Amino acid sequence: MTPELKGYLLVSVIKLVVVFFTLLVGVAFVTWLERRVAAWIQNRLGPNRVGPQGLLQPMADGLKNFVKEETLPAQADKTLFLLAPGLAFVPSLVLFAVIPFAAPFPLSFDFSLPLLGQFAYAGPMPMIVADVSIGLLFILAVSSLAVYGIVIAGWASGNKYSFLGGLRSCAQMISYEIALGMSIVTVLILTGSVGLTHVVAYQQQTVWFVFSLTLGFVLFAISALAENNRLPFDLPEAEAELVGGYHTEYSSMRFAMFFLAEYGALITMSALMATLFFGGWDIPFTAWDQGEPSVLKSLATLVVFVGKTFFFVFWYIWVRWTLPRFRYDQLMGLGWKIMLPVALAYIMLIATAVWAFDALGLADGALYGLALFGVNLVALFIVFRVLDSGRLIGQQYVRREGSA
Amino acid sequence: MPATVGWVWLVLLFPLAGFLANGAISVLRLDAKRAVTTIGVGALVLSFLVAVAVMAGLAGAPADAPYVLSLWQWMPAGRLEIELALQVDQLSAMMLLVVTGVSMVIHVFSVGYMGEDPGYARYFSYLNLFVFFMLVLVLGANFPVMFVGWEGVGLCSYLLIGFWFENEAFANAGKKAFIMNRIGDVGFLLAMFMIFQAVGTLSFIEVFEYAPRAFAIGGTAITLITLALFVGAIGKSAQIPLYTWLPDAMAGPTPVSALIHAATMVTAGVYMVARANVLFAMAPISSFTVAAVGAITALFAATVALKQWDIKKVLAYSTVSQLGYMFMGVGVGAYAAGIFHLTTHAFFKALLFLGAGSVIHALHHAYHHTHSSEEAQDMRNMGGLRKWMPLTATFMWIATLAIVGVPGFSGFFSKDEILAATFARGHEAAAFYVLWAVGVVTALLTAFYMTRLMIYTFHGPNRSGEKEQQHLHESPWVMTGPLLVLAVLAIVGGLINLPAVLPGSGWLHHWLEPVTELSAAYLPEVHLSHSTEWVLLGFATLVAALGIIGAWRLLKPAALKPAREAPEETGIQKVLLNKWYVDEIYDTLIVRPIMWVSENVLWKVIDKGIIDGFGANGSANLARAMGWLGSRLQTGYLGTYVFLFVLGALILLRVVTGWEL
Amino acid sequence: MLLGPSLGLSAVLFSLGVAGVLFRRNAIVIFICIELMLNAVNLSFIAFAQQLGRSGQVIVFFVMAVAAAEAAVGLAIMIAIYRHKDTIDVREINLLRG
Amino acid sequence: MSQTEAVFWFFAAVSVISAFLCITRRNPVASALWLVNTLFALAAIFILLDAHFIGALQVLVYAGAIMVLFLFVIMLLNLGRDTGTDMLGWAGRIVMLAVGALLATELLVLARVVPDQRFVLPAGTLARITEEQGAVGAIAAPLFRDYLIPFEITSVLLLAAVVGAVVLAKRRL
Repeated sequence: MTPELKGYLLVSVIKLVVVFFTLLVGVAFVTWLERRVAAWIQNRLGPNRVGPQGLLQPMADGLKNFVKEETLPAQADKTLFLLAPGLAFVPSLVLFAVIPFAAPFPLSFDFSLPLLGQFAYAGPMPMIVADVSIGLLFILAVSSLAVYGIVIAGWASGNKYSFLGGLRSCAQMISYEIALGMSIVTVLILTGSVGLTHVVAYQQQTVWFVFSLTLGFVLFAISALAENNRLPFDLPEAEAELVGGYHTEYSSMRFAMFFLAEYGALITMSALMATLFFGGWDIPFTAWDQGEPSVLKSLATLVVFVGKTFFFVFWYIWVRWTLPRFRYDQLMGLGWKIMLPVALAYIMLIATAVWAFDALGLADGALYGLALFGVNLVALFIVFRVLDSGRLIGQQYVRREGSA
Repeated sequence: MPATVGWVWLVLLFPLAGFLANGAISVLRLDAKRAVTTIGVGALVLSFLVAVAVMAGLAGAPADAPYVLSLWQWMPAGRLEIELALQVDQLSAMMLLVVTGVSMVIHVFSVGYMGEDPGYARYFSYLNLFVFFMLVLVLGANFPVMFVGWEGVGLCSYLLIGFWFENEAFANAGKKAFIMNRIGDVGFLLAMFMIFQAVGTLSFIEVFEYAPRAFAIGGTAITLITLALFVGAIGKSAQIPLYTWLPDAMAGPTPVSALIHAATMVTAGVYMVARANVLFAMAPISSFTVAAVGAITALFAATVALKQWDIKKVLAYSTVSQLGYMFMGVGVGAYAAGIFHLTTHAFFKALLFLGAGSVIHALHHAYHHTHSSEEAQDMRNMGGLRKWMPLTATFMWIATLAIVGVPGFSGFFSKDEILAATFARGHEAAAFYVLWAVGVVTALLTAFYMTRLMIYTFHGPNRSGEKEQQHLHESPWVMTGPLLVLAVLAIVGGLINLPAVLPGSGWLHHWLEPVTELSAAYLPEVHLSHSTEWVLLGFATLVAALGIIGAWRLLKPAALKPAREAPEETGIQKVLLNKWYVDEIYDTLIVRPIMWVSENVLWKVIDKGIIDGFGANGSANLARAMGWLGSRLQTGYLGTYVFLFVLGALILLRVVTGWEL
Repeated sequence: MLLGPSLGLSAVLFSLGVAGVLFRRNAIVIFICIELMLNAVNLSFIAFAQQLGRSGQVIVFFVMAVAAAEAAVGLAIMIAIYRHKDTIDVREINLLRG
Repeated sequence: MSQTEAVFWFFAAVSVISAFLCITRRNPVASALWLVNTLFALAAIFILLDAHFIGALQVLVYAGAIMVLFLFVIMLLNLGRDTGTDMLGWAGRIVMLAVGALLATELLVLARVVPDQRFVLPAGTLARITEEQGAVGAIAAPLFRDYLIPFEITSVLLLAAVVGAVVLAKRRL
């Protein structure tokens, strides 16, 4: 192996370890955050006994989960029952690998170790675990795998509630995955590339996509809620109907793994939203972060990125403790009859707008983005004011007069 | 390209839109007569205005090359590249004006004539569609586009002849027209194939440009091509031997006869020959054939017209005869003269038909009131109508004088020009003198039968019946107004091409020169001295006068009996009344043998015996037998099938890879 | 350049698919084996595409589209059969028996 | 053996073993999951063979959609449990494996084919195209230019499949 390759592998492994360790810590933090925010919204205290402000509560929970007894239902398919939590856990973390989380880091080294030989790396290190050329496709592909863990868990438990939860989740995720993918396509149209680094770079050159693709962002955010089985779309584990959904039969550490998977996906999705629509690690109103790489820039952009991600995590929690749950048929109706057509129409709209702007000779830039923002305002008005106004979901359940 | 010439596609657009709108109204059975009228007539008015603008644009900026407006690529296939293109030149602009103008007038007339018909919307949608296709035919910049129009007008003709399809005879007349036209179309198609084979393109401009290099003058190829084209023209323009559909086509509403079967569609053949004048000029044999067929048809149809009682039949045969004149003109190389006669004929023949329509309308109303089942088109039931319908009678007389060729009326100039051009080529071959003589005799007969028609219809005592007379009255203004317009045109139409012998400039002749000059190189220089022309003019006048006076003296309308009491005709009169028995001859020579062969050979032997026996039933029986055998192998288990399939695949693989490993 | 090994792998996977079709009786498993065969063929296309140009990849794209359509219709048929016969064992589905 | 080859052989082994397990597991759910594993290995091989986009599609479409559909139906019909074996007896299995082996041998003979050198692109061409036009652009160009009509026809096929599937599977329309 050449020194360059070894250096590259070394850097990759370090990035991998650091990022995923941070992510796991982040997950622990988010579980604490959820409970505290929930308590705050409900005007109570929440966990505040273990550590300052209860910050060590996740550690205590983890410890408890480790020492509890593992159960294996008699009806279960043993192999798959044991495999499922892992299947659920992995995709949510792997997704993070293609998200750029900071400006490039100035790093170059050349040293030798006994036995292992020479390592070399030549400067600036992209702050992304794997800068693959098919980033967005990778996201779509891997997020489509998340369904396996849940559906297998549900089925392997040998419990009809778990099974129903699993099937529900499967159908729900497949349905909303399409809307999710479609809303990402608009990002592709503007960027002209599937690499997430390009997506960030493009937003730095123009405006954030939340402006130029506002409706796309709305669609993405709604689909993201459904993809993560979060309220108001948490039908797979609706306690009132299905006991606990697909993880009813799980206990101790395996149960915790589902939890980790769920919150890991939550963080990843938040990071993705920040990257796709809010400029990623871009610091707004300055071009300072785009120049020569420096440690300071990397740190500053990292902070900005974490801040944006944190905001969306908070938004997730906020939604959860604010909105009531959808009924299952409403959920499917929303996904297939509204999200999908709107997303398809939106692709047409954006493609037409891009074509028209190009034909008009409008150059890429802030003006371009603002023109698209105008288009989006019109689209938003049409979708929410004209199309929706409360009719799309509830309509068919309004009892007809005289039929009572 | 002048801006207004670029608008030419609008001329097509309006009738098409009118067709769609009226068609929708008709299909949806909406009760919207006023809207139908507005749309149907309005489309034509707009079209006509655009046509005038196009003509003005072209006149303002005359160019050597035709303007071609290419809409889109239609059939790109290998070497064959056909564009949906419109060509505006002096010839097509002229035709554009004639077609839209006459159509507009006839549309207005139809408002009155068809006013009470339940199929009003359907009628106007067909009529608009016809105009659209006619304009496509005229404007097409290559043979295929022209062919689209060619077929389209055939379709509309079929639809309109069979407009009252509840009547089986009418429906059959429509089918007859359609089939006769198809026979001609084969010729057109063959010609297109041959042209493409020889020249490698089908666009008019290119074909006519390359033709001198691609063909030898008078060679076999060009002769065959032009003859095939002429076969197409024969079918469309009702010449011998494919003319029989036109008299039958009188089954359609009278305005349709005026528009399609007199003024526009049937002249398409003449237009096509004039359009392809280079090709015809390069093929003297074909040209002579055209002239000869035209002359014979003219004479033949005129004889038949002498003895018809149905007023529309007389006019129909007269149309066939006049078309023969036009072909004679274009056949002898006088293309401008042919188009000239086409134009004037459009005016006076449309006028005659509309006048006849007015008469029929009145008579029909009268019979309708008295619940009589008399034939409203039979001249034996008319007579003395000028008392009730003075306007119609006046206008019809104007048209008659025009078609007969009385000096001063339009037909005089156009007919004379054709005859003069034929006579002028007499010094090449005596055959042209014969053609000329035939033309003159035809002119005599024309004068005779037209006068006969007028006498029997408008003069002498009335034979309609006592009760009916009270209900006869002049047609409303929507019908007489168009007559007036056409009457004016029938009088002054000749002014567009006054010969030089009269103090005229021959405007049309010069106007068409850019189109006809291509062929001029292949035609002998003809020149008639002024004195000869004067003699010919005088002679023509004499003949016309002779025909009119002869008819006036010989015919006794007072002695004529109404149709219900008419005695059986005898001798030559019977032969003429039965149109020389041509339909019967066709029936005996062509239809019956084909029917016999179809039934006894094709159906009983080939179809039932060979195809059904061996082919269909035989193979079915074979398959059944094999299937019975094969079904012994079927277990119904998927596994077995797959296993056998894989075994077969293995064996095939062995064969493919050979036996070495 | 891995053309040879890829084609060899493709051949082995295809044969495994065929063997699976031959000795399974559950219609859905047979279906799964057919998907395996399709993928083996896709591998051949991809391998050739590397040598002969991108058309091979486009064909794979179409194969995937067709496979998706086939899976949708095929599984719908399975459900219909199951509803009718309460099994999808191909031994029981022998209405074709002549 | 270069690194690429090493990776190739690793995934080849994974795919063959998974495929074998796929056809021999009794439980249809297990079969489906082993097939998913094969598909992953194949996706990796596709990427090794410079087909990045197809590799991603393989995971997205095959593993993410088609196989989920399979699992879904298997579970819906409750075929995964207590069905006993659906395989042939021992004799049958041996015969069928023999047929499979025979087929494999024959195909391996075919696999030794060497493409006509006139048509073979220089090494690395595809990788270069992918580099220049991006993973998606590399396949988009031929797809939307040379294969536009098949592409459009495919959309009709998919529509027909959707309608067909709904008609077949829905109890009452």
